[in-house]
Amino acid sequence: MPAAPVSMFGSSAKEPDVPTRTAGGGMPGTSREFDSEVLSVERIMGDAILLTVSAPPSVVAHLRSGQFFNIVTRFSGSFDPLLRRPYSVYRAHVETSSLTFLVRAFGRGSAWLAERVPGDRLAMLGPLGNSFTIPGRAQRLLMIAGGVGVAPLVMLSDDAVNQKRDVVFVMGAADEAGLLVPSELSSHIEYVVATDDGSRGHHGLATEVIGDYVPWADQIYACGPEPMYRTLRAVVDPLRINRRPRTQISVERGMACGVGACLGCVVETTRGMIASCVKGPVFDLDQVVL
Amino acid sequence: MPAAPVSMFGSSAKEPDVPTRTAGGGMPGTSREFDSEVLSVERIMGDAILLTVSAPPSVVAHLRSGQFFNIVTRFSGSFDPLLRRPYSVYRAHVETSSLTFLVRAFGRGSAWLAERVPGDRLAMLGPLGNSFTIPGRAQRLLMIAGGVGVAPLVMLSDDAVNQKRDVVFVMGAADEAGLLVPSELSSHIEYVVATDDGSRGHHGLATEVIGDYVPWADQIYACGPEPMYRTLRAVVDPLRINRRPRTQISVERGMACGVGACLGCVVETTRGMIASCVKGPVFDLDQVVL
Amino acid sequence: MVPDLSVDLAPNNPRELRLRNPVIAASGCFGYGEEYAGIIDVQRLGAFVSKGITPERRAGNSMPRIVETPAGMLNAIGLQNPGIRGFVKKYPALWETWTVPGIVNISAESVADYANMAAILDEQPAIAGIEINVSCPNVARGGYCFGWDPEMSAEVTQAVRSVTTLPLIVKLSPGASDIAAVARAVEDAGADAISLINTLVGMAIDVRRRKPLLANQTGGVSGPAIKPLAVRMVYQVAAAVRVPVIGMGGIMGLYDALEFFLSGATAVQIGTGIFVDPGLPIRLIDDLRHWLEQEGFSSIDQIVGIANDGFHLGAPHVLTAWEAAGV
Amino acid sequence: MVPDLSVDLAPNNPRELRLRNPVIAASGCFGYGEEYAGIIDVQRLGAFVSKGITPERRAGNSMPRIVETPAGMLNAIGLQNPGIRGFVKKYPALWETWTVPGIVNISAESVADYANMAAILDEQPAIAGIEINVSCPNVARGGYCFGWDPEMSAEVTQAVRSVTTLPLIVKLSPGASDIAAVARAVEDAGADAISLINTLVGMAIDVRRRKPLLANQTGGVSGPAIKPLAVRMVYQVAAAVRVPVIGMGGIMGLYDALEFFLSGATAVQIGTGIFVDPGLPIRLIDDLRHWLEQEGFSSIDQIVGIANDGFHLGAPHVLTAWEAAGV
Ligand SMILES: Cc1cc2nc3c(=O)[nH]c(=O)nc-3n(C[C@H](O)[C@H](O)[C@H](O)COP(=O)(O)OP(=O)(O)OC[C@H]3O[C@@H](n4cnc5c(N)ncnc54)[C@H](O)[C@@H]3O)c2cc1C
Ligand SMILES: Cc1cc2nc3c(=O)[nH]c(=O)nc-3n(C[C@H](O)[C@H](O)[C@H](O)COP(=O)(O)OP(=O)(O)OC[C@H]3O[C@@H](n4cnc5c(N)ncnc54)[C@H](O)[C@@H]3O)c2cc1C
Ligand SMILES: Cc1cc2nc3c(=O)[nH]c(=O)nc-3n(C[C@H](O)[C@H](O)[C@H](O)COP(=O)(O)O)c2cc1C
Ligand SMILES: Cc1cc2nc3c(=O)[nH]c(=O)nc-3n(C[C@H](O)[C@H](O)[C@H](O)COP(=O)(O)O)c2cc1C
Ligand code: FES
Ligand code: FES
Repeated sequence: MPAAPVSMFGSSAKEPDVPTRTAGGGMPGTSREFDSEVLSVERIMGDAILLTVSAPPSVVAHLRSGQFFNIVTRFSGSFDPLLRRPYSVYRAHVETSSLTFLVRAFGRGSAWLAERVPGDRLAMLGPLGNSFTIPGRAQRLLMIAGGVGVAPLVMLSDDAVNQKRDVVFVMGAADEAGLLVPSELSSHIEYVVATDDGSRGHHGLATEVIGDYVPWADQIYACGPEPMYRTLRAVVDPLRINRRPRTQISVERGMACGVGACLGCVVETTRGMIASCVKGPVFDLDQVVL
Repeated sequence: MPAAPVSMFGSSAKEPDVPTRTAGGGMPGTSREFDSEVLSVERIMGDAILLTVSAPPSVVAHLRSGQFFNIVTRFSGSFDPLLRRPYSVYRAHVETSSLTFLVRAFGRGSAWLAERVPGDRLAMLGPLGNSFTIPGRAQRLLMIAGGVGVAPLVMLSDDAVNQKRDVVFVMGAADEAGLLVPSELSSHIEYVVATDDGSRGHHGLATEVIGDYVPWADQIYACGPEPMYRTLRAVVDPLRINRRPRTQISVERGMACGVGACLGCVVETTRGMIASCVKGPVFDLDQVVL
Repeated sequence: MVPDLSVDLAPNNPRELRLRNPVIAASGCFGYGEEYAGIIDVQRLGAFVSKGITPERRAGNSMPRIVETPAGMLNAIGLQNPGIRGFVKKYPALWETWTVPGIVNISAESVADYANMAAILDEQPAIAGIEINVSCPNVARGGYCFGWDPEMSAEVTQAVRSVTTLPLIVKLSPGASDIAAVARAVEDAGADAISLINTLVGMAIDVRRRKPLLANQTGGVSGPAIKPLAVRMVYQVAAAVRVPVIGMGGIMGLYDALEFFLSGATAVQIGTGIFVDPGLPIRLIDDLRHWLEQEGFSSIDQIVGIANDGFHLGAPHVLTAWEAAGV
Repeated sequence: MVPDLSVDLAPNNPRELRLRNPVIAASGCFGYGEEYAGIIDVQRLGAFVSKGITPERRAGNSMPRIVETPAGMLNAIGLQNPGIRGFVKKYPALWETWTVPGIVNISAESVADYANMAAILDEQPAIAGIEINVSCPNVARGGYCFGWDPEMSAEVTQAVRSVTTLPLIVKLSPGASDIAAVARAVEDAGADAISLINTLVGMAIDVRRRKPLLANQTGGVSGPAIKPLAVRMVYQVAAAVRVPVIGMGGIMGLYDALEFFLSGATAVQIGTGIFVDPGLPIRLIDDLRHWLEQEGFSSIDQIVGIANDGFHLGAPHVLTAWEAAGV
């Protein structure tokens, strides 16, 4: 029934009389804030999804692997969960002006994303952060992915193959279902897998199978949980000669702003406390205090 | 990428390790709390929807017009908007064990409801409240609806027709689009309409066309915004003889609990401050201090 | 082995306040125990606390009395209640037929009134304990809230203590700048347990009508929005006193409740969460037992305060930075 | 006629603090003004406030520094900043090239340190004003927060006032039991304006690791969750002082901002809202102008405080009930 003139819900209401945009929507064109449309949602890696959304051509064209977007993960009439969630780009599609993210449905924000259907709108902020770099003289690239950490490395491996580099791609997951299907990677890539339960590939951690590849590699890339980086360091360091190969890692920090303003996402480095949303998320493993 | 072992979002997270139910879901069977499934969503009256949901047969069978349900209007991973919203039953369907609500998409909760699609789950609490009553000797019933206030009167009018009473149903809305289409009412009912802009029926308020029907009526029912009740009283009172006919109204109050525990929804009556969720929402107009 | 959920909220009191489990329905959110009877199994609760009772009966505030706020709500019910005499006429006899302990929450504007109510309750059957709500204006001190001041809170506690042997819980106001000082004061004055937090004073403006939304201007904020404040105060108070602490503020599920237990609460109360999700308190009892079992604990006592290693008094933007390499 | 959005935040100060519009980016949420440069048109803001500056440079707290809470967040950045000397080396020169006024937020642990910083700032170009953050522990008083006490807050204000003619905003701590008393004290001590609220001290427990989630144990709660508390305090303070009041706490859109203006704020600050929705402050300027026009106001001044007819000090469960027929 129609509200009494004095209604209880006034203060938390969205303003109905004034033209508004989606919560988190920005001025189109003037900024890295934009609204995008969900184009497809596909199950992958067990409990994860590949979420493909529209994006302005200028955004898609200049994107680099390792960059991420901060996405509003709630209904526009709600303020909870409040903060945007960062997601690395899994693939950028210039032809369709769209981006794909790999999202593991875990907590509140990712579960909300996993419920999206084509046609839904998402409020995006990005691209944010620095990116992986492929040094000119690095021909042999070793990539190590832990779980959904695989996301930015997929885009990086595409780039590497386009640049005719040799790629060995090692992925670890809890079980076979959690692995990326090989068809998602270029056929030019050597794909090595490890599972905690031994259901496919090496029975154990991804870091246990890389020993043979480290001396081969000119450059190492890794993305996964923080303990993986500590293990990685322990495995790689004794095999290095003149501190080569070097390792680029993408760190995960809780974020509020994504633009260097709040200093909530810092990483302790040899040069001090650095905002991972601007000077990261990609760091050289040698420079990070873990 | 997988969370670092120390992740920022822990405290507001749903507990992942323990079997949980939807926020607001209750023990099935033991209570008036139940989860229902959205069966259909249909546009009606311009910006409103008819939302049909499943309900236990025992609930549907004993439902009376004027009763309402408190519905959780948010994603289960969110605490905002926090409170359940009350919605009157528009129709109960014993054959399909389902209920229909008429929801005007206005603020945060109703907008969320309006976005539901078949298959979605809703957390319900109800039936709550008292109901309209049709006195045994009341043959001629006058019903007056303002906007979505039409909801409980539709169910009441169905009952009245089943009991072979004569019904005049007056509805007011802002414009023609906001009126209930006549096919939603039994063909045995005389349906009179008024619109603020004159686009259909009387040009003005519903209360302006009831003068002729008041002396005819044995009992009056009304549901609409609070100012309508004040006008109604002013129109009806001078036409009454021996304080007949009497008027039953359904009041709208902000609610927290819906069961008489918080005393947030009281109505000032001649007998004191009464919880409208238990002793209402239906009151005799003579007993309410407006 | 099934973990033991029982707790004693008044270990220093011979009359005891033993609960079968540490889940309590909070004052003002559970009526007098009968309102939720048709909806949940009230007898399974650890205990429930009555709506706040006052010396005289009260009609409460004008409407509107509640407003929704982000992840929370504001209420200004104004203590609508039948008064202490109306209360004792009806409820002790009813509660006597129940197995769940009923605790009476009392509010007053003077020390004498608190004591008078407690004296009346002391003689009643079936009253498991008294919870003193000190979030009330002290008329003798110009309306300054009892609960904001250690001495005034202690004075009320002592006065009540002197007239009853019933288990005595003092419910603190989050408006106190130094809530640990208030807690220590009421502990010294004879409180058997301390509960917190009551609601925080808030306001919402109706932009269309250009005045406060609540008829009473201000109201009390409750619900998930206040949880981080409540957890901090429970942690802080638990580090400061030896009597049992009962935590509340925004509990909506197992993990919320665990935050309070780990911070040092021996039991929890649920208020707003019951409105939103009536099944919550009963489900929480089961979930707690399940979680303790899964984590290898044999009783709830074993987790009380295990995340608490002392509280560092400090404002939000404290200058206690860990100095690293530079900026 | 296009409504006039300009405001003067220091009407008693010859140096003035005139803003083209009353929308200000809050301290700690906007870096030093350059961080959002590529994202929004920073120069359109009424003003911005710098991250809190301290006497010495600070590396801030260990991680984690932020946690999400229901409709809010907790932060314990620990004032990571280059120190007053590092600040003046870089930012005044940069700000001089901008049209948007920059206000410097300062934090310290002693009265002398506050004054020393203010004296340094007084000589800098392109500094529109100073905002004193009194939500800091006073080491001379055992870490008790400056902002919880009227006298200590006044002492800081007076010390700063005596060394600078710059417009002076004192930013109050919501931890004060009687925030109006603090407001009156700093007004008397020479504050040109008062801003509020800073964050409230909160905590979250990591249930899996069984300790506080933030490395710093406690943090400051901000965002929509605290809005009802902020609106109440702004209403209360605006009723108590004559200097301009700058309101903040959970502003996420036009109606939230209007709640503060109608309560008595001459300007508003936005903190957490910028993180979540960077376009918000600029959109708010447009939405405010549009709303004023639509409602027939010719300037923002006309709505300041129109919902405020005096504040009634009281706790949430006050005994001011309107006595009706009975219960
Ligand atoms: C730069 C950057 C890039 C990122 N890229 C991706 C990406 O490509 N794909 C992706 O799925 N995520 C990515 N993340 C993580 C993502 O931002 C979210 O943190 C994640 O989706 C969980 O958010 P939530 O809201 O679902 O969980 P919350 O509700 O915030 O967390 C709930 C609980 O789950 C725990 N938790 C959260 N995530 C995990 C997890 N994965 N494993 C185990 N426990 C967890 C938390 O500790 C918390 O206790 C990235 C993070 C950063 C900083
Ligand atoms: C017993 C009872 C039965 C009810 N039955 C129905 C029903 O059958 N159908 C139905 O649609 N609603 C019904 N309501 C109202 C319903 O509970 C909600 O209040 C309504 O849907 C608005 O909630 P919201 O979350 O969308 O708006 P909120 O976000 O809570 O409110 C937003 C703003 O809109 C205003 N507002 C809210 N609703 C209206 C309105 N209808 N007209 C003008 N302004 C409004 C409020 O004052 C507020 O300022 C009933 C209420 C009660 C107490
Ligand atoms: C509608 C309502 C009424 C309340 N009435 C009382 C009361 O009478 N006495 C009291 O001590 N606390 C009262 N409270 C406070 C609650 O008991 C509890 O302390 C507070 O709401 C925080 O817990 P929550 O977030 O779980 O609701 C009331 C709270 C609400 C929401
Ligand atoms: C990450 C963060 C850092 C902050 N740093 C400061 C600070 O250095 N000085 C200060 O006075 N206030 C600081 N604040 C408080 C804000 O300026 C503001 O008072 C508070 O967040 C409430 O507003 P909001 O809800 O809009 O965020 C900070 C807030 C946040 C969220
Ligand atoms: S997320 Fe704010 S500085 Fe990185
Ligand atoms: S809604 Fe709580 S008493 Fe009616």
